[in-house]
Parts: sequence; structure tokens; C-alpha cells
Amino acid sequence: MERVLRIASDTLKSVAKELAAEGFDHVKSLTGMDRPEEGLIELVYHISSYLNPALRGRIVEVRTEVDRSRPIINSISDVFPSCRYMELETRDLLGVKFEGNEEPDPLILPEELKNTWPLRKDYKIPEEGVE
Amino acid sequence: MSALVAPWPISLILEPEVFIPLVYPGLVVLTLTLLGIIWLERKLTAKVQRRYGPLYVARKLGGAAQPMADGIKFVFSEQIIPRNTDKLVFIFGPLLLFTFSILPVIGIPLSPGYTAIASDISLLIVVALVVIAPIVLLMVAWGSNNKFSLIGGLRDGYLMISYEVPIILSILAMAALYNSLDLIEIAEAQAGTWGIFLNPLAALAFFAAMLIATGRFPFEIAEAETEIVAGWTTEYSSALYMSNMGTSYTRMYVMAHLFTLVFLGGWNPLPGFLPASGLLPGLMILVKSLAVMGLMVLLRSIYPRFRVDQGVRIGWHKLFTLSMAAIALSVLLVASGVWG
Amino acid sequence: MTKSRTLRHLRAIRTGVKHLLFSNRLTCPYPDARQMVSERYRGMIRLNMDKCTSCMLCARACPANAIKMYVMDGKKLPGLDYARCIFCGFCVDICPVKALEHTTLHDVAYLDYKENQFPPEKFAEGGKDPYYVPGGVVMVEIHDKKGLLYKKKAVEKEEKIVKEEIEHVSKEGTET
Amino acid sequence: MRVKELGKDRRAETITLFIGPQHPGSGHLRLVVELDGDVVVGIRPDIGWVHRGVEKIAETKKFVQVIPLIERPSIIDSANMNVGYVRAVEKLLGVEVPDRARYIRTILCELNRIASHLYGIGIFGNMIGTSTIFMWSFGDREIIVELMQELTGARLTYSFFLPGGVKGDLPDGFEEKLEKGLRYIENRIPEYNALFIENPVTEDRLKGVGVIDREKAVQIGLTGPNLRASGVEYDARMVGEYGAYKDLGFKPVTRPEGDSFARLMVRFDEIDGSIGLIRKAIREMPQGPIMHERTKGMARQVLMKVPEGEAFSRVECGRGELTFFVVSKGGDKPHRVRMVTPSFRNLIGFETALVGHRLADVPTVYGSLDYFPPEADR
Repeated sequence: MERVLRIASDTLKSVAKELAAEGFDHVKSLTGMDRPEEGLIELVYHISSYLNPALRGRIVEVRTEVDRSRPIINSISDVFPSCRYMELETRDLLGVKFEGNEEPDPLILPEELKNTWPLRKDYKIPEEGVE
Repeated sequence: MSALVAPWPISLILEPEVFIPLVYPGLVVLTLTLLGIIWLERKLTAKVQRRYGPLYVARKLGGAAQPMADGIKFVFSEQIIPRNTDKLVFIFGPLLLFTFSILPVIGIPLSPGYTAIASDISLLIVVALVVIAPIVLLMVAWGSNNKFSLIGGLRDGYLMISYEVPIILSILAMAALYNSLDLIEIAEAQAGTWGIFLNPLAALAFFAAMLIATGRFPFEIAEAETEIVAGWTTEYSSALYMSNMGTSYTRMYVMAHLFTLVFLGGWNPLPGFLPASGLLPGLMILVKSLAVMGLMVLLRSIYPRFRVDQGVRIGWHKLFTLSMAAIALSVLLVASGVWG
Repeated sequence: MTKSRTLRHLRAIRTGVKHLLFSNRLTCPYPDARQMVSERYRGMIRLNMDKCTSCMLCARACPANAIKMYVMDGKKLPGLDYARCIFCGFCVDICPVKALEHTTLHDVAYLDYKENQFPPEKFAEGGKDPYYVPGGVVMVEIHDKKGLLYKKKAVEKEEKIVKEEIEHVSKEGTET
Repeated sequence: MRVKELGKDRRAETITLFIGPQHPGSGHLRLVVELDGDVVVGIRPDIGWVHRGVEKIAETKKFVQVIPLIERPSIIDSANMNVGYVRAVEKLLGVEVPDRARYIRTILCELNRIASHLYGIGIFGNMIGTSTIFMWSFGDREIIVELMQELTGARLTYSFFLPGGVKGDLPDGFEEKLEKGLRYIENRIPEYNALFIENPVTEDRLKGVGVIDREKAVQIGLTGPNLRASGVEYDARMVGEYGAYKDLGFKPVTRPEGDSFARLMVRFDEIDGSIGLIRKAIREMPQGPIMHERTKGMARQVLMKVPEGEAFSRVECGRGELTFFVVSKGGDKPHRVRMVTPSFRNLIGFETALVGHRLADVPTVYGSLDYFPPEADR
């Protein structure tokens, strides 16, 4: 990764706009990482370009952190529509709320798992089945 | 009628008024043909698709009893009637539909003089009976109270207006050519040259309209599986579903017979061992109709399906023009004295 | 796409009819004939109890926790649970003494969950082929025009013996 | 998305149609389609019916044990799934893959791409009603599957690439069989053309349906053949981070139209391209080891501890670009494995492509996007 940007969560949107102006046009991946010992959830955006041949080989990693007890962040799906479903998925699995990209119901989890966040480290995988 | 003196039950069955509706082209042969054509369809498709198709039921005959086994399975599976349907329509609709689709066979003659209804407009009777069924189909689709059924029924309704006109026009083209609306006279007039060679435009228009009317590929629009599950028959199960499925094949059977009589020379030419009257020339009709049905089912393995708007457009733009051209051709043939 | 529509219709129909009349089938009539698989095939696994050194690496390597160690006569031996096994072959690869090996058998189903569990003795037998295949084993060959060809392998003596055995077993089975 | 929520804003003049997850043309996906007459005015994909929590399960397995797991979401394209994860772990370990292993990886990946494309084309054919193409492409795919079985020992889930190399070398006589198989696929392409692609009905159904133009495709982040069918020249293989693509001189296939037909044709042309790549790889394959010294032997693989760090890898799967983000805390298990699969990224294409078309075009666009629900849901 040639370029890693560590930013505060409230500047995410302006950073995204700057990157878009530079020629980065899509989000390849959005990763949420739970860090319970620090009380944080880290969000890692991998942003790259399709159209600009010079930027194609490069991926910008944008890292930001939100408070684990109040995980709210601005959605950048208006700047990069490509990360809309990734944001919804992160919301389902880690409980991060993306303001500006809200849907009433879970995207990939069943209704029963609403308000449980399987990708947080304190989630215990229920044992079931054979034996 | 028959030269041999037969005991009365047999001679009763051999009377055309009984034989035609009950045996051939009526119920008995119809049932056997349906079983056969479903098997043939599956086998032909399988061969084109480089696989075996039905194989295990009646193995020596290449799985020919598979449709029979499927039929038994259908009849003995649970008949589910969904709660919110219009029950009267839901149950009696398919039966009515089947009745209407089988009704046109009474107008089909097997040889000169061997016919259930001797009429000089038998062609019109058959065509009129053929086009009743889609109205019942719409009723069944509505009664199912299912969105997919409704869409399927409406699609069939749209298509109905696009295929009926070409069917009737191309039939009229042939009637003008033979100067008759009597199927017996039409078939006899083709003793020399078959209608398909006289007026290929009409034959093509009729064949394509027939594909739309019977929901064969590439016009399998009303039952498009990946789009609307099973179209108008989505909610049906068990014996009623089998009746619905049978309806579609029955229509094909009837249309193929009509095509044989009008375009393929009916019972002409007869091989030497068949007498020119009685019911045996019907064999010739059966053979030709089976060939037509075989061609119709073979198209399943070649074409994708059209969209409904494209189907309607083809009906109105192409087939309508084609059948009008067919009428012009007929008139030209008759007026120029080449024929008739 | 300059060719006219009519021509393309005819070409499509011709291709269909060509296959209707002349093409070979790509499918193997499965329960009647069984296709032979390659040497590397990762089928059911057989344990060689004498070679096993009870190192337990196989149990550690298993991604699906399908291998459990059983104690037999004071020696720890692996047993396999086919309800969990995903046939990744990691246990076979990791075994330092090659006590585990793949067989080519793969199409075995069990009626009961319990039968899926292979304690060491059963594991040592490998999977047993419960059915006799009437068409025999067919060799699959790739042909550059026809695709897959299934060629019958000559029935060998062993297979005949197996057939008799299976018939014998099934007869006994019906009597009891 | 639940039924009651969706039924709320139903207007009187439209029908809301639930296509899936129990529908012959849907797969494990629900499309909520709002119809005005026969025309689609709104569409919402509802996914998650086959979500298996791969990312969570991966945190409980050792690094090498994750390989069979990440293959499962897309078993018809498992070699490409496998290579993505393995590349990420290799970056963490800091091992370079031996040349011969890179070539073997390329061969298997490209074979798998052909199989995946044939699968997609078959499903697509079935969706618009040609069951023959469905059967043909599945039958022809069997040749590729047979070849891959010969090479790896499994028909679908190969688990053939391990960090540092590949599990085995090419078996004896494999090149010959491979060449026969490739020639067969080449021989078949004209027949696919005659029966399916140049069939006027297919053309009527596909041309101009579900158009996604270049800017829109980039904006919504489409990927793989779908992106290239909109005229964007991007393929993760171009970047050359994995396999032998840099040495082989890879060039992506693009089409300018952006409709369903273009998406189908890109897949067809890519089969051709893959055949060329495999041939070239076989010809130019160097001799040498197939596994890095540090990761040789399954015991090392299973027992290894991966140094602390983070790695991001991207590979081109059959359906598009797959990215992995693997985080290690220095133990034998990954701290976090993030996989963003191509189908998940293509999901957004439904909304863009379908509005304004007819109900009958829903399966067309579905098939042309080659959307594979288990891959998207993970």
C-alpha cells in the first residue's frame, strides 16, 4: 500500500471528495475491524481508480476510527456509490451507523440477528448441530 | 358404411359420430399422442443437448413410459387449493379449458364421408372452436389470485389477439384457393399438390401463429419459467396441473391436425393398401400431424423465448403482413387461372 | 452480424438438427456405469493403522474438525467423521509417515448419521463400495471433436469377485 | 428487508412483485420489483439468504485452514478465490512464489475462469429460455472440470494453492490432455455462435437491454466482465500482482455497448483469451521448484505463525475483481479476513440496469450480470 491516510472520522467525507477530485473513482473494499481493548471500531476503505491508467495500480487506504459505544459516521456513498452495499453490510455485521445511507431492515443478516453484531470480537459463535 | 359385418358394439364404435370424438382424433388417440409427444419432446431435446433424457421407465423403449409414470405421480400427489382463490373457477376452469381445447376435433374428417359433422363450413367450425379456449384461460388466471398467474394470463391474452388474426387470414387465403370451407373438399383438392406448395406464405404464417397459439418456443411467453414461474398455471398442483399441461399439448395436437388437413394434403397421398374411404386414411393424417408436432417441439431446443412485446409485434407486423400477402397470392393464383 | 436474419435462423436450426442426428452424448449413465477418476483424486480416506505414529497432526490440520483421536489398546488412532469431512486432503498431506491415503471412492451415502462416523477400525478399511455397478467402470477420455468419451474398461477378475461378494452379502442381508 | 416494510408504499397503479428466493429464475436472491404494467419502475435486491459468516468463521481457523473455507462461497470459481487469499498471506509472510508455481497457478486459474464463464453463459441461456445452451455449456464445462480434477484431485474445491506455492506439479501427460480439451472448447465456439449468439431471437432479447454506460459503470463500481462490457479497460490481471500474467502479456477484452449482449460477448471472448493464456503458459513454463522453501510441507503450513501485519490483495475472478484484506496479530490464526467478492460489487448493477425495462428483462439482466448469490452473501 503506497498511500495510507489516517484521518479523523468527521473529515471522512471531505477526504473522499478530495480523492474523487484526484481521479479515484471507486471503493474496492470497506473493512470494519473491532478493537474492543481500545473501545474503537476501525474502518478501512480501499479506494482506487478504473479510468485513470496511472492510478490503476495504486490503492489508497483510508483509515478512520469510530467510538465503539456510539459508532456513527458519515456515509460516503453519495461520493462513491460503489460502497453503498459495503456500508450496509458493515452496519449489519459491526453495528456501525452510516448517516445518509440508512435502510430500515438488515441487508444480509436475518431479522433475528438485528442488533447483534457477529463481527465484533465479543460475539460468541453459538455451538449447534452435530455431536 | 363398413363392408364387413361386425357385431354391434364394434360397429357402433366405428360409426364416425362415435369414433371421431372418442377414439381418433378424439380422446383415446389424443391421450396416447400426448404421452408420446411429451416423451418425444424430452427425447429430442435431450439428444440435441447431448444427454439421454428419460431412460429408466420402460427401459427397452427408451423410457417411453416416463410421461405415464409422471402422470400417475401427478394424479396421486396432493391437490392443493389455495385459500384465497375463486374456488369454482379454480376447479372447473381447467376442466372447461380442457374441454374447449379438445372440442375442435369433432370437425376433423378422416376421409371423404367419414366425419362426425357433415357441414360445408367445417373449417370455420374448427377455427371458431380453437379460439374459444384462451378466454377461459384468462378466467383461470384471474381466479388463481396470484400475480404471476395474472401476468401469465394477460400475456396469453395479448398474444391471443396477435395470433388469431394471422390464423384466420391464412386459413381464408387457403379457403379462397380451394373455393371451399369444407375440410373434406379442401383435403380432396390437395390430391395433386399440397397446400403448402401452393401457398407457402400462408403455411408459414399459419405455422408461426400456431407456435404462438400453443405456447411453443420461441413464443413460450405465457409460461416463461424464469420470468413468471409457470404463468397462468402457477397455483395449480396435482391432477388439475396435469389437465392444464394437457391443455397446452391438446391445442398443439388440434392445430397440427388442422395444419395437416389444410396444408399437408390431409390423407393424400394414400399408400396402396389403404382404402380411399372409412377411417383408415386417418392414419395418414396422424402420421403427418405427428411430424408437425415433432417439428414444433424440436424448436424448444433451438430458440430462446421472445418478450411479450416482441411476440405481439411479430404477430401484428410480420404475421399479419405475411397472411395478407398470402391472401393476395391466393387471389392472384385463382384470378390468373393457374389454380382452381 | 451482417448475415441476414433468415440465414441466421436457418443456421441455428441446422446446428440443432446436426446435434439431433450426429452428436455424441456428454453424460455418463451414472448409476449403470461409473467414471474412473484420476490418481490424485481426493476420495474417501483409508488409514493404515500399523504405520500410524499417533502424532495427531491430521487432527490439527483438519479445517472442519472431522478427525477425532480414539484410544485403542493404549494407542491413539484417528477416526474420521464423514458428516464433517470436506475432502480437502490436508490430513493426507500432513501425515509424516503416509499412514493416510485417498481412495478413489466418493459416491457413498449413508442412511444414518451414525454410519458417517468412522472409528479407527472402520477408517482402516476405507470406504466400502456398497453397490455393484452393472455397466462397470468407464474410462473417460477427452476428444478434441467429440468432447468426453466414455470407454468401457475390461472387467477384471477382481471386479467379478467383488460382484459375487456383494451379491453374497446382499443375500445374507435379506435373510436376516 | 422485510415483507411488511416493502408492502407499505405500494401505489394503486403498480404491482409489487417478489421474485425469489423461491423462484425458478432467481437463485438465492430476492428481487422486489415494482411494475407499472409490464415496465419495471423500481427494483430492490434483497440478499443474505445464503450468508454463512465466512469472515467470522475465518477468525477461528488457522491461516491455511481458511483456504477450504474461502473457496466455498464460489465453488465454481474456487481456484481464483483461493489465489486471492493465498496472495494476501504470502504478502504477510514475505515469501515469493517460485516461477513454476506461478505458471501452474495461472493455468489452473484460467481453466477455472473458462469453467466459470461457461457456467455463467449456461445459466444466462437458461434464463432467456435456451435450455440447450444451459446443457451444452454445463456439458462442455465438464471437460474443463475433468482436466482440473486430473491436476488437483478434486472436481470443484481444489485447495490447490498454498501460501508459497502449489500443492503438486502437472501430472504426466497432462499437457496433451489439456491441449485436446482446449481444442475441443475452441471447436465448440462456432456452434455456440450459430445456435445462440447469432440466433436472431437472442439478439432481439439482449441488444439494448440493461445498458450501463461507461461513467455509470465506474461510478457504481461494477467489476469484471460487466465493467469491461461497458468499455472500461480494467482487469486485475493487468496489474500483474499475481500469477504469470505480466510475463504472458495479458490484454483485457472490452466492448463499448454496455448492454446484456456485450456482457455475454465479453465472457465468450474471455474464454478465447484464457485458452490463449493457458497455451502460452504451458509453452513458456520454466522448470524449478513449486513451493517456497520456507513453507514446504503441510506441517509447516499448518503450524506456521504469520508475522503481525496487514495485507491487501486483488485478483480477477471469473465474475470480477476479488479483494482480500487479511490482518494478522502474529498468531497462527488471522485476526480479520475481509473478502469483497465480485458478485457483491455487481449487485448494485441491478438497480442501474433494470429500471425502464420490462418484467421479462429481469432474468436477462440477472443472467447477464452473472450474479452468483452465495458468492455475494459469503
